[in-house]
Amino acid sequence: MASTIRVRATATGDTTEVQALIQHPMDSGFVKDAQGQIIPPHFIQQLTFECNGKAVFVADWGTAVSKDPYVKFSFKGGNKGDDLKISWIDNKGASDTTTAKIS
Amino acid sequence: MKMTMRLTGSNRPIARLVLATTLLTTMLQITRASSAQAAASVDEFKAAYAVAEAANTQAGALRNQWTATASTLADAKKAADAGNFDAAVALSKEAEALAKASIFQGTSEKQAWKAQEIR
Amino acid sequence: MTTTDDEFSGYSASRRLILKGVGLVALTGLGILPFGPMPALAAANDKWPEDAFKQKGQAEAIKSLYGKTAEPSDQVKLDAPEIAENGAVVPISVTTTLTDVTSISFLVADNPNALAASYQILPGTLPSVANRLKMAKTSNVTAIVEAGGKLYSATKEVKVTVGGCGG
Amino acid sequence: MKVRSAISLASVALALAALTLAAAPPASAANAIDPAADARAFQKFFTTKFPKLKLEDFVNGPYSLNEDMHRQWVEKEEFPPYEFSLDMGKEMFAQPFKNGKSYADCFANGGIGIRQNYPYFDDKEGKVVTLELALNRCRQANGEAPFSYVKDEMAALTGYMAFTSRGKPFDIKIPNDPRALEAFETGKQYFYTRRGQLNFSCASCHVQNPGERIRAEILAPALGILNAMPIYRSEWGGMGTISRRFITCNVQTRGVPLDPQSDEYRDLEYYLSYVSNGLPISGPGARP
Repeated sequence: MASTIRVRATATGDTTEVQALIQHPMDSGFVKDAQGQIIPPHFIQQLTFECNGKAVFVADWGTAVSKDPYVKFSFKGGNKGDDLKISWIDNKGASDTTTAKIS
Repeated sequence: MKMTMRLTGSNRPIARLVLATTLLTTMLQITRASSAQAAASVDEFKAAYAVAEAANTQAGALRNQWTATASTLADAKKAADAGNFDAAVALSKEAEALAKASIFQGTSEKQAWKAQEIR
Repeated sequence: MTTTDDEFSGYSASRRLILKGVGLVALTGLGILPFGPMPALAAANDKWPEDAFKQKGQAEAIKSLYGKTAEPSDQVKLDAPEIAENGAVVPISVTTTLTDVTSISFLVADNPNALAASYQILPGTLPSVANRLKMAKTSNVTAIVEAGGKLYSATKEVKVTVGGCGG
Repeated sequence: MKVRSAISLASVALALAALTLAAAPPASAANAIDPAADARAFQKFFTTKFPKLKLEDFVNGPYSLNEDMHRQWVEKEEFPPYEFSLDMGKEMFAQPFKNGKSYADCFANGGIGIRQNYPYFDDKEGKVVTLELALNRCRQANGEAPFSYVKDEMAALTGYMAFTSRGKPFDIKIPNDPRALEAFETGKQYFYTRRGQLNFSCASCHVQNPGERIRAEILAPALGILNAMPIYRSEWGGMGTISRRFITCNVQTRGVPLDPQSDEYRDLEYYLSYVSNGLPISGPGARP
């Protein structure tokens, strides 16, 4: 199975710009399905970015983050070729991790 | 009336079209509605329903059925199942009116579409 | 992930064709462990702020999250569309000239729960975040920037004509 | 329907008059089928209506017509929501069937970079063949069950194939075969025919009112509308094929949609693709 995480990380000078897209339903718990049953909330709670083992950015998310969530940020100190590790965990305990190289 | 589409002012040509069809449909319903009186029977319902269904089939042959026709037919059946034949007959006639309007549209558009063409 | 540099350069090339000027970047994926045992979240030294996300109102959510109130600041630049094309996906970003920023949060006042997202800005990370949020209806969107232990905010109304409750 | 008694006969007469008036065909209707002339007139109509846009801008639909939306789109395209579907399509395309053959065996050039040639007129069948249809026929010829025309797998496959054709101009051919010309004409008729309880044709929205809002949505111009297919629609919260788009349009006018890939839909796709000849493929796309 393909990863649920897509990342692009680019270093320009001493700044690395990171964009990530994650495949996740982000069900809010306010929506009913075709049978009129409430779809229980199912959403990513925490998303973490680590560069060379050091945390650079942590996202705490609620149900109002869009389906297949997207986030963009930048940090200083990353270099081309460095490892960027991305992990998420959702409210049901599911998780995924990937490591990308900064380009 | 089931017209819930909201239109902004800039869509007046569309709004006019909607109005025109709505009125047309309504007119067909007026003529039909007035003939349903007194307590209706199962047979009356069956007859009215068959007529409506036949009209809808004819619209289908023109590839031009309306969603409201199908849902009104379904409502008619539901009313009949509940023993409410007055409502069932009225709904059947409404469905027939809708089907007839869609036939009218489908027939007139066989030529009328050319007026919209970009040339 | 089975991607190679090759196809990703193909990606950016073709996309540039369509989207002039939006430069895109290649990445190389390494190994992944889909749904494996959760590795220790080294950075997650703070727990997910459950109480703040549970609050209905904006003021309550901010109070729960930070224990203080925010003051508007023109040093907080909130970027959001005037009219969201669809409430399910509203691109919202914030950037600030404030220094010593430790966190950035987004709140949608009229959502069932006001707090949408909260980001920890760790040392070395720039105080600028873009994300996509759901909006149930037209509402004020507020960005909170925590800088030097104080809270600063910017607010903008986003009109929503197609609600984002459908997913 | 409770207001029926409130409608006066006079307004009914007016309504009928409006319909009849609109129905009057122009006097100069030439009857020869001339697709090339139709395409020229079609493209000229849109470039005249939106003089600031270049021809290739039209493939970006409503995003070309509204600045605020264009900005949201550029932002979205930085990491587009169809990305996962595209990856899935690529994976599926490479996956061999149980018999060892694959999609590549069914298409010219192994299926890569050929999206712009679909739909085409198949002279053996005497009908239009769309890419969606060709994909399912490929599956069936190799002993696989066909996919739903409106669901994720079909969108993923066509999305990937469109992606390999990005930037290539639509190159739809209409052979000098009366059946092909007839298919083009039928497609054109379907496009301009008002249907459904709302009495809308495809053209009512996508020719006469592109750039305007209907409910919350900004209507896309018909020119280039298929170049971006399949699309991820925020409204759908997922991907949709050309079949899905046609069905949705019918339903929105309160008409009962046809079956996916019925003859009229195939002809409609043929017509709409042909009049967008020369505009680049941009699919998969993202739309509100």
